[in-house]
Amino acid sequence: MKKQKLLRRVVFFIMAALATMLLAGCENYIVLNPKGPVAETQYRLIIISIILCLVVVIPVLAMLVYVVWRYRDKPGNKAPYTPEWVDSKTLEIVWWGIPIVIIAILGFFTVRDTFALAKPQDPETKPLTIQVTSLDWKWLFQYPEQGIATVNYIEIPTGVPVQFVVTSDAPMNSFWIPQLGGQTYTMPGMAMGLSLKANEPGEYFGSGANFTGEGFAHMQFKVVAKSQAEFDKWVQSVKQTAPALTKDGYKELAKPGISDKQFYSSFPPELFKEIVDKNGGQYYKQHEHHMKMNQNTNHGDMNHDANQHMEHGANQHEMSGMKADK
Amino acid sequence: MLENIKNFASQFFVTGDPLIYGADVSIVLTTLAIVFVLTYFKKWGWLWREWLTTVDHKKIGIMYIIASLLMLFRGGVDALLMRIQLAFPNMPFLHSEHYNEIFTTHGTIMILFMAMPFMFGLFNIVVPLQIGARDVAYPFLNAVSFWLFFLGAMLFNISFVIGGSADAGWLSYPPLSENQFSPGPGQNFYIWGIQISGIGSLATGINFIVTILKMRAPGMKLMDMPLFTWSVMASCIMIIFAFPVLTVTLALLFIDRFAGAHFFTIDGGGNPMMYINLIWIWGHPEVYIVVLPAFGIFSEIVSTFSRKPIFGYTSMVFAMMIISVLGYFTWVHHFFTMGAGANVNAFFAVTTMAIAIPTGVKVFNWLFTMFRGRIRMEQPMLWTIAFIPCFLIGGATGVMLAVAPADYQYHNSYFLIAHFHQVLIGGVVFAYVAGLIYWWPKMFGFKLNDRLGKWAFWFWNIGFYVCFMPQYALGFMGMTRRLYTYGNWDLGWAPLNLLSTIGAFLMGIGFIFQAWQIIYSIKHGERDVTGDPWDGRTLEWSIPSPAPHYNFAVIPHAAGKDVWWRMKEEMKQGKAKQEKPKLEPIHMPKNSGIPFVMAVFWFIAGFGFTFAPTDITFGETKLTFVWISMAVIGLLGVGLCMLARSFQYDTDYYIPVDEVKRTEASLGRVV
Amino acid sequence: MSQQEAHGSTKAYIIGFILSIVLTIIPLVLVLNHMMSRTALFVTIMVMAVLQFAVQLFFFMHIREGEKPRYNVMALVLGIVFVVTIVAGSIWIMTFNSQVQFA
Amino acid sequence: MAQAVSHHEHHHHEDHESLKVLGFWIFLVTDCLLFGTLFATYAVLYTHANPGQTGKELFEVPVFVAETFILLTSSFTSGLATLAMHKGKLKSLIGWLIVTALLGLAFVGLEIDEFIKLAHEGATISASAFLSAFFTLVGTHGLHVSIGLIWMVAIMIQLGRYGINEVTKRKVTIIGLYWHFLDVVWIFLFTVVYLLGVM
Ligand code: HEA
Ligand code: HEA
Ligand SMILES: [Cu+2]
Repeated sequence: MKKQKLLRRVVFFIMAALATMLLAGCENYIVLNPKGPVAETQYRLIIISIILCLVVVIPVLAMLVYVVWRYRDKPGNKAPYTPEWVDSKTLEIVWWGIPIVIIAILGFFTVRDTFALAKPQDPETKPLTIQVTSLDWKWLFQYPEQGIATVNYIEIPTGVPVQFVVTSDAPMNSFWIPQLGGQTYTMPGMAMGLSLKANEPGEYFGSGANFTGEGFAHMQFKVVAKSQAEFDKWVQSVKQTAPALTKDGYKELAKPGISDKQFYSSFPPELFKEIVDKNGGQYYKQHEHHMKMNQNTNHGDMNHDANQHMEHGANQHEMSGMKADK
Repeated sequence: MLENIKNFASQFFVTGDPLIYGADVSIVLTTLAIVFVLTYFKKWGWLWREWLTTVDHKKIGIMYIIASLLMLFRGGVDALLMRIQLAFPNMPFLHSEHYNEIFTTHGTIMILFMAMPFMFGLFNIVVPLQIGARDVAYPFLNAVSFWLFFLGAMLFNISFVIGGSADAGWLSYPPLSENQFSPGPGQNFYIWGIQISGIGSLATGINFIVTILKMRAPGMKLMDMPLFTWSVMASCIMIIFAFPVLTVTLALLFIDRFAGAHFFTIDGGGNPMMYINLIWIWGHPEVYIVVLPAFGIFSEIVSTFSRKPIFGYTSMVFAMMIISVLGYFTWVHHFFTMGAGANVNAFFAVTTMAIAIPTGVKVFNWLFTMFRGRIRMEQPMLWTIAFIPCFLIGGATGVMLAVAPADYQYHNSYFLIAHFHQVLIGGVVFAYVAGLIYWWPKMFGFKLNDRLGKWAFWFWNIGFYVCFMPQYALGFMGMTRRLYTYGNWDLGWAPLNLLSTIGAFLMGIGFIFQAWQIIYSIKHGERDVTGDPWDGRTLEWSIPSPAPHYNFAVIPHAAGKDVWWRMKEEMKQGKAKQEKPKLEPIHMPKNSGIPFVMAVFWFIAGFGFTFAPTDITFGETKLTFVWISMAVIGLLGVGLCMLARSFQYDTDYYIPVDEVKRTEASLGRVV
Repeated sequence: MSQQEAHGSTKAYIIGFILSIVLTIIPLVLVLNHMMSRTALFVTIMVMAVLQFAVQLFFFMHIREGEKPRYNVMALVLGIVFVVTIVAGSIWIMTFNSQVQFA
Repeated sequence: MAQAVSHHEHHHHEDHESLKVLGFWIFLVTDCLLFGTLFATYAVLYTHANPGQTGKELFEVPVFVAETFILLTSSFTSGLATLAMHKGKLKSLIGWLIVTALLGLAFVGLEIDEFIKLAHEGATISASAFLSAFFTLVGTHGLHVSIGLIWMVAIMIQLGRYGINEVTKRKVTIIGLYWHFLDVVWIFLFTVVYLLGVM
């Protein structure tokens, strides 16, 4: 039929266009172009899962084409027709079995890496800590050890593990730098950790990945990785040239609105802890003792406990010590 | 005074956008036109008697489907608007707020007001016919369900012109959806629209479980049931266990907004993450709720059009039951990145992947049903054959998402968007369309046009791949969802987005073909005089098309699988003993206006509650009191309707034998 | 009469009532007098609650009766499984803390 | 013929009524899920209380103990009502239902009183997450009981009008189930909210 030929041609054309577009500009596929150990682990998992899926998908597709072609209902089709054949123990065992095996393999890798990534990147090296706060609609980054702060811009030394401590002073967002590693939610009242590392110098794209309202699309930021020396120089220059972030300055910054890159030579030292506390941080205490119903009813005590832990968490110089007791 | 009215109107109605004014005008015009037509042709009584008060499952099913097709249109227009914006991100086409409203309504409408009612429509039309019943277990409740859905959906939809729509995403995560960040009625419309229709869904779940367990024709064992009926069972099991959670979750969010409680706020000790946890306890089962019946539909179609019984029936049933229970244990995969710990993530990653096992079994069984069969490429079969590769790939990307650490890179990116559209469109939409075409003759007595249907099919299919394959690539390029513009980095997203938009429009053309197909076929459709146009296998094909309102003049004895097919075989071999069955008066439920009235009261209550937490004023006076009274009146009305029903004892009647005889004769059957 | 038997007897109701009273008083006394360690107490009173649930089911709601197959029992069992999943699952998932942690 | 129809009808009715009981059971299971979700929320949020406003400080032992015994007794009396019904004793059926409803009313009254007192102490639903969860969980149960009361009255009127027949029998059975179910829920409230609260 003519129409079908036309259709087929259209399909072909579209497929070809698709293929060229997909393949053009490979460096744009940032998720598939990892620059840090976390992203690399995740990349490996992605590849493993793709392969394992293809192991099923391709044969099934091939089978589908074959079956549909072979057994189509046209006069004179000599293929066998067995309307009574409705069951086969062996076959069924085979196709309960195949997915089970594949899922077992994939499950193994998944579990292994889930636990692996839950541990910090090389624990021997002292990490650089950056406190991340997602605001409406911008990112605030504080460098507690260096005493500087930035907005929508991060600079890090290469080869050094970076301990991001993330929270939010606005609706929940998600902190994502695809080339360094996957994201984590920034949640009000919580300070969650994300340990990343850049293997080589470069500029990496970062963004918020969880919708927070009107200005969400503008919550992108740049991550620049350079050598330790250059990083130190940058810190110095920020310290010397940039203004200080005051409490009032923070209030101003936290108001809804979008923002450009900004730099601050200092910030109120307790700011991060205050943000976490103000948004309910004091309520989330339970660490070691899990939240079993029988364990805590003494609420007065509990709050005290929580505050203590928050202080502990906020005391950034103890970060590595804290990890040890985790 | 005038000033006050103006002021009120500007708070109450959505203003300031040509799009909205256009919608206002078209809504008013459409309403007027409908009122005029009904009045002119004196159809009000007919509408009331035949439709608004009906408890006939087939009519209710038809109303469900009409409503859901309208919602598909609305959701589709939303989608096209989004795609236009994304193709030209720097064009001031949609502002951020609009875009946010649109994806929120798109997602909500497509899943809750398109997929769910479409599914219920098919349940209603098919299940009683397939199991040889005269109606569902609770016909009255069935009507209640429908009207709750319908008025819930309407409540949600009017937010477009009154008050403003929700804009916090289709699952409205707090704290964004709390008063602090989303004041105004939009979120309340969302809550009440879904809440009201959700109660209806829950009732439908109960209704069909009891129907299937208790109303089967004599002889039909559970393991003889057609697979569609089984899939309805599996889906309803998930409904009754998942929807109460939704009810509670939305209620808690509303209590936060209305009474200043602190469930999910960031102050007062509220825990927004708990909402995320709860909503997914419902949300994940929800996607299986809509896909399980899709599996059922494909099972029916594959077997009919391959002229072979379904391969591995027992496995198919077990696979569905496993999915329906296991589907309840995977919800955390939607928030792996919340950081609940390696134990939690590992556990839920594995349970999620495990779903691939029973699903895979189904795929293989479909393939082997076709294997050594005789495949007729009729419309329903085409959609089925297109479904398999589409769902296969969509499912495989789902398995990729389930790899928890890798999900840290996919989460909330376009990779995810592509995954779920692939399973939702390739799985759910394709299935429902296939089912609609397949059972259309049973509903209306004529077939849908083949040529137009095939055009629609090709446009949908090609459009689908063109639209969503590039989105996987966009995900790998770091494009996150819910962006109305790309921001200031050029990461090469533009060409793929443009391509994707083109694909969306191809699907749109497909939809136009479908609309055309229906209209054309109403005029020129091929009449189905046999009642069995596809050479079917199950009981629904044994009765005339369209089915008489009592369905079966005589309830058949239905032992074994594929009953109708075997009856036909026997007839062919002349073995069937044509002993005339004795007709008896048929017991049927009476129509009732209560479901409709009750749903209207729910609507009133929902509307009142929607505006109660807002501070809309009339001059100096806050209107809160007015809204609350409205809510109270609505709830009282609902209560009174229930009481009124409780006091009704005369709720059913008998169709005399003569009338049955007459009806059967007019449908060309001798009894 | 057999019909009466099928719906329980006055005696059964009274036994059920007494059991439920006893099962209420025991945990109450235990709690008010802090008779055990917290964990033991917690476990004990939960067990009492479950036993009471069983009493209501068997003595009052006649769960054992009714035509077979007992779909209502199956639904109930599945429902309880899911309730436990929701409660235990939520507690487990929400246990994560505000401290820096690696996840 | 007429005879055949009436026989048929009778049969049909019985079927129909047992059908409704099964549906109601399933409804109760969904209600279990509803309460389960509220319990889960309570369990996650109950430590999020303001100092001085914890269960230990707010709950009054005599009040919730009284509530518990009242509800337990009403569950028993509603059982007696069902029993009377199966014996065909209309009067005692209605009598026991009245007793049950009065007990239910007393329960609801106590609970409202409790809530008002709490509110006066500043412990309102908007005071903290713990109190939000508390009021919602306990209040939902109270709402269920209140609805049950109205419904029970409606059934009593119907019993007065039509006596004991297949339909009213089914209705009494169903409200009995409902009432026992609410008792079960209360037992868990009593244990998880109140006992653990004061522990
Ligand atoms: C009908 C709807 C539907 C269906 C059927 C599915 C099916 C599946 N989904 Fe999907 N999903 C959604 C709708 C659906 N999903 C939606 C709407 C969202 C996003 C919501 C939002 O955030 O807004 C989502 C999100 C989503 C996520 C969250 C991602 C994130 O937010 O980061 C995950 C993660 O695990 C996931 C996984 C899966 C899996 C494993 C399946 C499996 O059931 C698939 C199983 C099927 C197959 C695998 C194919 C056939 C099998 C074989 C032939 C056997 C052999 C195969 C292998 C061994 C690979 N889905
Ligand atoms: C069953 C569910 C379902 C279905 C069928 C669809 C169908 C489609 N969806 Fe949707 N989608 C969701 C469920 C669904 N979607 C959900 C749950 C979300 C998440 C929402 C959220 O983030 O909160 C989402 C989000 C979503 C996004 C992401 C938005 C974002 O994050 O920024 C996009 C973008 O491309 C999209 C596109 C489409 C397209 C092109 C279709 C097409 O299939 C539509 C086909 C088109 C038609 C049927 C149109 C018919 C109309 C005409 C032909 C009339 C033409 C007239 C005029 C233009 C005036 N969808
Ligand atoms: Cu899911």
